[in-house]
Amino acid sequence: MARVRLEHVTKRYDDQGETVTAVDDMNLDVAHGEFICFVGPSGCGKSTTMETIAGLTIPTEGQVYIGDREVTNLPPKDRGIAMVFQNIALFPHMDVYDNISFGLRLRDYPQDEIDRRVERAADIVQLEGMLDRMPDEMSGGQRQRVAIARAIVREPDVFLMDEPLANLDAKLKVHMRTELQRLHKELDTTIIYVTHDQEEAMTLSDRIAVLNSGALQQIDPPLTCYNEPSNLFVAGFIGSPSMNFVSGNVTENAIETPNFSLAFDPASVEGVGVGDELTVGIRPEDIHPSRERDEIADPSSPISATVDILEPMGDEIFTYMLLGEGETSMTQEQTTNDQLLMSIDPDADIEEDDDIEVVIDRRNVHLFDTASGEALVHKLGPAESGGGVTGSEAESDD
Amino acid sequence: MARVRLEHVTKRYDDQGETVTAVDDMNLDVAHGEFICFVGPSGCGKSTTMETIAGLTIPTEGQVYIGDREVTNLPPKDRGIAMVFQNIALFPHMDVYDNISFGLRLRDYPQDEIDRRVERAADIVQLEGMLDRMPDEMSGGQRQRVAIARAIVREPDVFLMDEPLANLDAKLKVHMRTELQRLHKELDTTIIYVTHDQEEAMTLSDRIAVLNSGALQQIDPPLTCYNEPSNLFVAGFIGSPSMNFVSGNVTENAIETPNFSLAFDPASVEGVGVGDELTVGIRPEDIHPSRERDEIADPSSPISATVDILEPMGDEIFTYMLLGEGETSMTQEQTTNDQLLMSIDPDADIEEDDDIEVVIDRRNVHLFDTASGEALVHKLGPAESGGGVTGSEAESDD
Amino acid sequence: MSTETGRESQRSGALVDLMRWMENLSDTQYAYLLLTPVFLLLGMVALYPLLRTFELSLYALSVDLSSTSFVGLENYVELFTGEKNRYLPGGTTFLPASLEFTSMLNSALVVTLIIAVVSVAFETIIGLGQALILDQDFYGRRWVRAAIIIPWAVPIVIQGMIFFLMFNNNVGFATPPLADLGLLAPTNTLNDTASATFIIIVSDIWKTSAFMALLILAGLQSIDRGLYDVAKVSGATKWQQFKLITFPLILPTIGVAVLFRSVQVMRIYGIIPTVSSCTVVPSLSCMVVATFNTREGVSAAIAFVTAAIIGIVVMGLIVWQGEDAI
Amino acid sequence: ADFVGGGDGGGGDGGTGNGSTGDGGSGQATTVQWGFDPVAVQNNGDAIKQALHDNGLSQDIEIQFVPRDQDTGKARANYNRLLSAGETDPDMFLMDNGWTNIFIQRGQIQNLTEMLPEEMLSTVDNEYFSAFTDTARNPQNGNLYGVPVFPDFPTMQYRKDLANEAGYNPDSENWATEPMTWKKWSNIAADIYDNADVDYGFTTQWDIYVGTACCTFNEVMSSWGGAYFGGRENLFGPVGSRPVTVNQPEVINSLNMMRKFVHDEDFGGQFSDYGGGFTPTNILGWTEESSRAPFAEGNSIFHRNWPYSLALCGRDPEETEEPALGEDLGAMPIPYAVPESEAAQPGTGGTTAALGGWHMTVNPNSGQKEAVQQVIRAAMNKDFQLKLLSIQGWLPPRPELFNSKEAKNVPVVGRYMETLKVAGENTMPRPVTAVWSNQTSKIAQQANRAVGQEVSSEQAMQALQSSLESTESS
Amino acid sequence: MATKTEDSDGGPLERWTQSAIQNPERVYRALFYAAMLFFLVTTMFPFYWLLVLAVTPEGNLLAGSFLPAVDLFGVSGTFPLPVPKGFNPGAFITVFEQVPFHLYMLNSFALAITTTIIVLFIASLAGYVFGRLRFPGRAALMLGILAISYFPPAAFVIPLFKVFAGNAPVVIPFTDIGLFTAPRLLNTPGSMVLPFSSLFMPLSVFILTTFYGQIPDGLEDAARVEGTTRLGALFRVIMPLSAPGVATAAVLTFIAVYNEYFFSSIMATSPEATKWSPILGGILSYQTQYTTQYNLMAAASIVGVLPVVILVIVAQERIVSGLTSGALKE
Ligand SMILES: Nc1ncnc2c1ncn2[C@@H]1O[C@H](COP(=O)(O)OP(=O)(O)OP(=O)(O)O)[C@@H](O)[C@H]1O
Ligand SMILES: Nc1ncnc2c1ncn2[C@@H]1O[C@H](COP(=O)(O)OP(=O)(O)OP(=O)(O)O)[C@@H](O)[C@H]1O
Ligand SMILES: [Mg+2]
Ligand SMILES: [Mg+2]
Repeated sequence: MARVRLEHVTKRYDDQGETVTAVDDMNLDVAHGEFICFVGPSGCGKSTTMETIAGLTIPTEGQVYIGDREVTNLPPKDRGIAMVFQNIALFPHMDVYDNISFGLRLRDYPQDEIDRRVERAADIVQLEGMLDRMPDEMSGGQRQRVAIARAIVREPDVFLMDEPLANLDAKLKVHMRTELQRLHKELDTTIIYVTHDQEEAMTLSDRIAVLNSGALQQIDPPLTCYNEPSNLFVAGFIGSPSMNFVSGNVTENAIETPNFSLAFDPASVEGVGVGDELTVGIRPEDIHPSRERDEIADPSSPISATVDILEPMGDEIFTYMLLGEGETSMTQEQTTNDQLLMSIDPDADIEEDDDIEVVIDRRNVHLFDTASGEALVHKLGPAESGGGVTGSEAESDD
Repeated sequence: MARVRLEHVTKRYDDQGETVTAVDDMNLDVAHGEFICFVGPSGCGKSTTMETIAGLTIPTEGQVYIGDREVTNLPPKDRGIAMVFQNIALFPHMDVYDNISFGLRLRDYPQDEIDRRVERAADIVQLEGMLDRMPDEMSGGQRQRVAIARAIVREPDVFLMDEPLANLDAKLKVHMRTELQRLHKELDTTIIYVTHDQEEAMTLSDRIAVLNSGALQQIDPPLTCYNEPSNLFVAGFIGSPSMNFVSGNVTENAIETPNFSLAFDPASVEGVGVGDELTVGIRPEDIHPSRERDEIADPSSPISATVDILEPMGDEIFTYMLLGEGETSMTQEQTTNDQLLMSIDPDADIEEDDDIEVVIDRRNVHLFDTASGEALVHKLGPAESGGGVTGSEAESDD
Repeated sequence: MSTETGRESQRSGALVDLMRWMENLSDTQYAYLLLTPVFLLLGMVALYPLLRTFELSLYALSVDLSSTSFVGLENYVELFTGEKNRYLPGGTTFLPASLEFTSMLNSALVVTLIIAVVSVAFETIIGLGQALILDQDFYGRRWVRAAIIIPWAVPIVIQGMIFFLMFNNNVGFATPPLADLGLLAPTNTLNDTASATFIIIVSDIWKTSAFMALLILAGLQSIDRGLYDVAKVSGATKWQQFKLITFPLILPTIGVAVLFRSVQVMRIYGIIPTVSSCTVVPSLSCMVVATFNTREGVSAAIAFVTAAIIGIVVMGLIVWQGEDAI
Repeated sequence: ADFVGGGDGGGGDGGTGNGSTGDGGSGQATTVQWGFDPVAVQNNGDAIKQALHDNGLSQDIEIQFVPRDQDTGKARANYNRLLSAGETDPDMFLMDNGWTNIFIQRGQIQNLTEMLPEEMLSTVDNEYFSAFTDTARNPQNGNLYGVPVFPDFPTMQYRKDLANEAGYNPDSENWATEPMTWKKWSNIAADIYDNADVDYGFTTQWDIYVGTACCTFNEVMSSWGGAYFGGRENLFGPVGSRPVTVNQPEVINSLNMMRKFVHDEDFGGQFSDYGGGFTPTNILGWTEESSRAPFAEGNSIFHRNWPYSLALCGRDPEETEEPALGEDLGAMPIPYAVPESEAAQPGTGGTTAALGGWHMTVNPNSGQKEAVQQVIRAAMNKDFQLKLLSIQGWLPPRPELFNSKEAKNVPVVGRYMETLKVAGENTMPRPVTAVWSNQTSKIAQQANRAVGQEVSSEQAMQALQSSLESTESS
Repeated sequence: MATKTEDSDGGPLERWTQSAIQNPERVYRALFYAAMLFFLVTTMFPFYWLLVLAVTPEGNLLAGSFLPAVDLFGVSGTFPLPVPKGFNPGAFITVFEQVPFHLYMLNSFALAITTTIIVLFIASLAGYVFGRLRFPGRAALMLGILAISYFPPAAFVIPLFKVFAGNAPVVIPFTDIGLFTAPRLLNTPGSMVLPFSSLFMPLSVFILTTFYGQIPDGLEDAARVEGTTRLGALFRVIMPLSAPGVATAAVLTFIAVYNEYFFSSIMATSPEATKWSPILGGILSYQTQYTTQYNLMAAASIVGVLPVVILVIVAQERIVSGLTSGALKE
């Protein structure tokens, strides 16, 4: 019913002669009842795509379908959508009640139905008792909640939400998340959702759509995006802290990086030959101190490193390590070939400047074609012959 | 020099007869060069406090000091502050360059100095090449970056930042975080920062100030807030997912909760007597499957539970468990006495509906006075006599 | 010491002190400080002459015009009792002599109110329509905008000439068709109170709708376009967008426009003698001017009464529009 | 006070800095400022100045004309303001006889009886149109406040060619100097109207404006022996104790006659032997120019207007782009209904020409009355007056000059001097008093309503009677 | 075949209606153009009439109809639109020959610009105060300012004239106590700009109050934190953001002063360009005692209106649409 499809949608802006391509040949098919999250760097075209679906922007090229109808040129009001705007945009001359009930009043709902729904929505966003405030008398988060209530009260076929929880605290966010999921189930609607909060994207969505520079990079269930990113961009973008990237060269039986090597059989992967340059991607939680290697099904050989910085986060500690003679760098921003970031339990007793040995969980090592960025492999086969000290050969599971 | 002090600051709004107390007798002392994060639920008075420091709001009562001066009634421009606003507040009639350089031009900086600084700031926020865009031609995140650039270009004594990174994606956020830390060091400024992102608060701040309903709850270094929350509110607010709270009664040698009991010597804590009602707080990462109990220095006796829901987050899995005959509840929103949330590694092989046994890390069990909410204990002493199956007695470390 | 604070102190001391002193004032003090220029100007150039004129209204001229005497409020009293009607042009009375149609049309007060109500009503509607059109994007908009504003730029004397000649009985072409419709008297049109009032109202609407349009247009252009996005997505039709977003948001501007048009039109004068005459269409301002050269006291009294009547109408408008109109 | 060099410096108080005060002794030129007609200034300003010097004005005295507002009402207001603010400039004014009296009553202008030498005063007394001069006197004591510059009186103008075509012979019947009765005139008008291809038989001014009260209605009423305030002796007062005599048969008859002309009403046979129906209702909205336009185009037979109309319409059509009649233009005195002897109100009856015109008056604050007096003296010179007639078309204020050869040689207007002289000898000034300006609009409105058939003449005059009485009472 | 006939039967109107029902946008568009045309015709027609008057030779003005009789194929009638009787574009030149009309225009320009600047500045301060500050007495003061405009201009003129004449001291009202003698301002721009400023002020104060009041506080806050004073924020942020309102207030004031005559005809003691008589003084000088040169008045007013039209076209460049769009994330 409320399937949403974009076909070759492109949107360009003219900015004083220069053309900005906000959305670039986007193809997307959202099934009825699906919950899709758009993620991507700031300015990558998420909001513009939403606007195209809402009908607020007419795409330069391409078609938009909602349900069975082409709606490319249909006005927003006939599309059966509700939207939460990134800029919130409350009506300054209406109090909270009027803001929330706006869409219902337009449709001449009976007064008691309006009251009932507004009350319920206000309840969901925890704004009871504020219904007669004016927007300029509220805090940033409260305003955002009004904007959410204004959308959910409508119970449309398709929800478009552009960073609806950006201004809420963690606790409220969790609450709202649950409420959104409940709504999604109850109303059986399609939800398209923009967020930059990975946790949100992970917990809420059926599929995540990763955008970059206006182009769709990958659209898959959250764990697939996490575990099997289709290219370097997605791999680096999904997951926080970000994946470690180290460049390496393929030899006969290993991948040699400047500071360590991983056993690898080039023949096992199509299109990879000896001498190729690859990028090796390892998530921080897939690096473990050597003493835990027994718990890992398929550990790499130990790699020695120096602890550079410890960043305790409460439930985990980010450990920045230097390999070889790497320079100190206090950021996790861009790990170079000489740096690795490892995430460990808070009770592990590691201190800054310790020299330690770590192992990598080979089952979660990703290889990318450095040139094209395409993912080649998301898991190294069992190490047949180790470079350096080789760990025990474990069978590959699943 | 740029020490910031609030003394008994109170701010009330009159809202159609009702009085809203946005800030309630706030006392705060931020040392020169300190980086303080304000956290707290939406509407708790964070922005209002910032505005009081900035001079945009004159407090109803109390004084504000910056450096050695009382500035309570001083206009904002004479306070040596720069601010990033929660609502961004770009000047819509100026392009990005003019927005960023606004404060410098007001102060008649030489043109080349302005150019240099603007360029640098634009570089930091990654807005190179957008200097001649107008605000309404930019994405939400881009606007927010302009707002940040506008503040940092000024190099003031005190930075006030109200959710400056709310609209940025994870990657950029990490980048900005690093840059802010660098700036903080370089400029030797005091930074007061509002965020609802715990990771941000944890990584950036020297101390975290937790606010609720306009009142300061705790102000301490991040890990102290995390590990030794001073009351129920802070305990529940800091940490995501939130701490599990279970109500319990003190018996002679244990705390009895509806579904399990923890060995406890009432005499070891002042002010606790047999029969008292307490609230037990346990963080999700301090609950472990029984098979890991060996790795824990001081585990509790095993507790049997049923796995209700698994929420995979990529690098961890949130496991919602039901104790006793607890009803199914698909939320992590408000754990009841019958629910526990445990955070486990993604490779643990637990399925929904499994019956499992878990243990609690006694070193991280918090006890709160249910009535007042005050924290009593952040760590249970070694269990002398177990209720039910008793684990091995470990020595208390530290 | 950051660079900023360093720079601050380089500025000239006195100016900085002044600025600081200003910034530290409370809202109320600051408000009154900023209002000083307004009140200085208004006090000098408006309040002082008004007081003097009021003083004048307390005096009466002797019959032979050679001397004046203090009479207190007599001028005002006699204005309302009808004794001053003899100084008004033609058969004009100040208040209507009776409730008959003809004597209503002889009353300066009634005629003024009729002109005011009809003109302002039509101007508001037309001005709103024009503003809505000008707010659209279309090719050649700037020319249409200029065209719609032109009438406002025409001096009143010329406006009067245009309409006078249109209805003039030598060359005017507009009387016969409108007389056929029963809107105008077919002969002696410009000396017929009803017809002349009609023509004056039409010409006033022609000229001052642009005033309304300009103001309302400015109001329209100050609306955040983002709100329309929200409204569109919420399902608002164009009409609903207008009714629920546009209209309430330009209401303050319309309020100002209506307020000032009402005030202006209640002082209508210049167009009357050019199109017809103050004898035929007696407006309040006409009465002021008609007595201005001979009976200063009466003239001053009428001026103050006119102001009071306008004040009453304005209060009415404000109450009607709600408190925040001010 | 000098405006030329010093800008606005000095101005009123003392003006010692300008060095232009005093009486222009020691070779220093004195400048006399004279508020003057703007068109005359524009067209003939230098010529008029030269004429003054030619007529004995010392070269030490420089004239500076200050053009007044075009609109006589505005000019009056302007002078009123200047004088009551104690302005010293201009030194002298040209004032409309319609409102000079008000300035006299208010004591705002210089009493010339006190200022001018006896010899000049007696010239005015003896040689000028006395009715016209009276409008510059204080009616209470007869003191002179203004010296007439030029009078203005209307004539009945007509198409001589059409009259000839219809079989009349104006020249031999002496229409130019022999006033005829309205009855005769109306029959002639109706007759010519029936025979000619013109739209209008008679065009005059009957709008609601001051001209109807002061002039057109006043003429018709007077020619019927009626008056506003009981005859000529009450023209200038005393306000309050003179009778109001508009609700009288003679006045009502005069209005009914106008209705006959316009609507061909008979009034029970009273006007059955009058011609009628040749006058358009347009006169109800006409003032001088709008009524003259059709006449100048040749679209009307008779036309009542001031001498300027003679000057314009009498131009040779070959020599002007504007419509003109040339030698086809004839003029006659305004017709009458009852002779003076039978007039109900004293001093009325017979042919009557309303009296317009302008006087020169002196600013009492002027610091150079000596020089002003010299200017007046020069301006009273006959040659100067004739010069004004020829360059500006302004009639001389002395009846004797109407017969002069010089006057008759003036192009166009010269042809009609005979008629103008008759008119000038039968003028009826407007009753200018302190309340006159309150009365004009009331008179004009009722006259207009009556002729417009909105009310009967009786009703109109009854209403006028009571409103005039209320303006007369104190 | 059948369908085809039906189609052609329907005719263009029906087809249009059909498509209009399917596509209401087209109806909107049609209505829009219809309304626009209506407004254009009604506002431009009197102006066209003015043009007709201007090019009609003076002598033809008051005689004969402007609606020419037309005789087309035996059907005679009057042409429904007035057309010039004769053609004399020379009027546009004559206006400058007869009086120095350009000087009058310059006077009006100078007066209007000066007044507009003064009014905008002072009214901006007041608009800021009334629009953005809450303080006791606010409503009363606003009403007080508004009350100035209740009075017919005649109520100001006599005392002002006396003051500006500078002949007698300014006295305390209701007494004879003289205070000081004002400098003589008659016949100078000062005597006109001062009363204009105060009489046209109330409108601008109200307009600016409305517009300034609508600028979100957040932007002023941002400016102040960036280092402006409150006044600085007014002139650097609030005023530019209210550009549509400011421009409108400016245009209204400018045009009003440009066409003002009541005060200027009095403060210039005679209607001469050298005494700062404004454009209307020039236009009215085409009236003489008995004649009115309507054609010259028409031509002069067209010439006089043109600069204003140009001004409006230029000014509207400044009236940029929707400036506050995206100002705040609310
Ligand atoms: N002008 C006002 N009138 C009335 N109440 C107000 C006004 N401004 C703020 N408040 C109230 O004051 C309280 C504190 O607001 P504040 O903006 O400081 O919250 P906050 O902590 O910044 O919240 P958030 O995280 O949602 O931005 C809120 O409850 C808000 O509703
Ligand atoms: N009106 C416009 N003119 C020119 N460029 C524009 C305009 N609107 C948007 N853009 C550009 O289009 C690109 C996509 O913008 P969009 O708002 O879709 O980004 P986004 O993905 O929502 O980013 P964010 O997460 O920062 O909100 C951006 O680079 C932006 O600068
Ligand atoms: Mg966006
Ligand atoms: Mg806030």
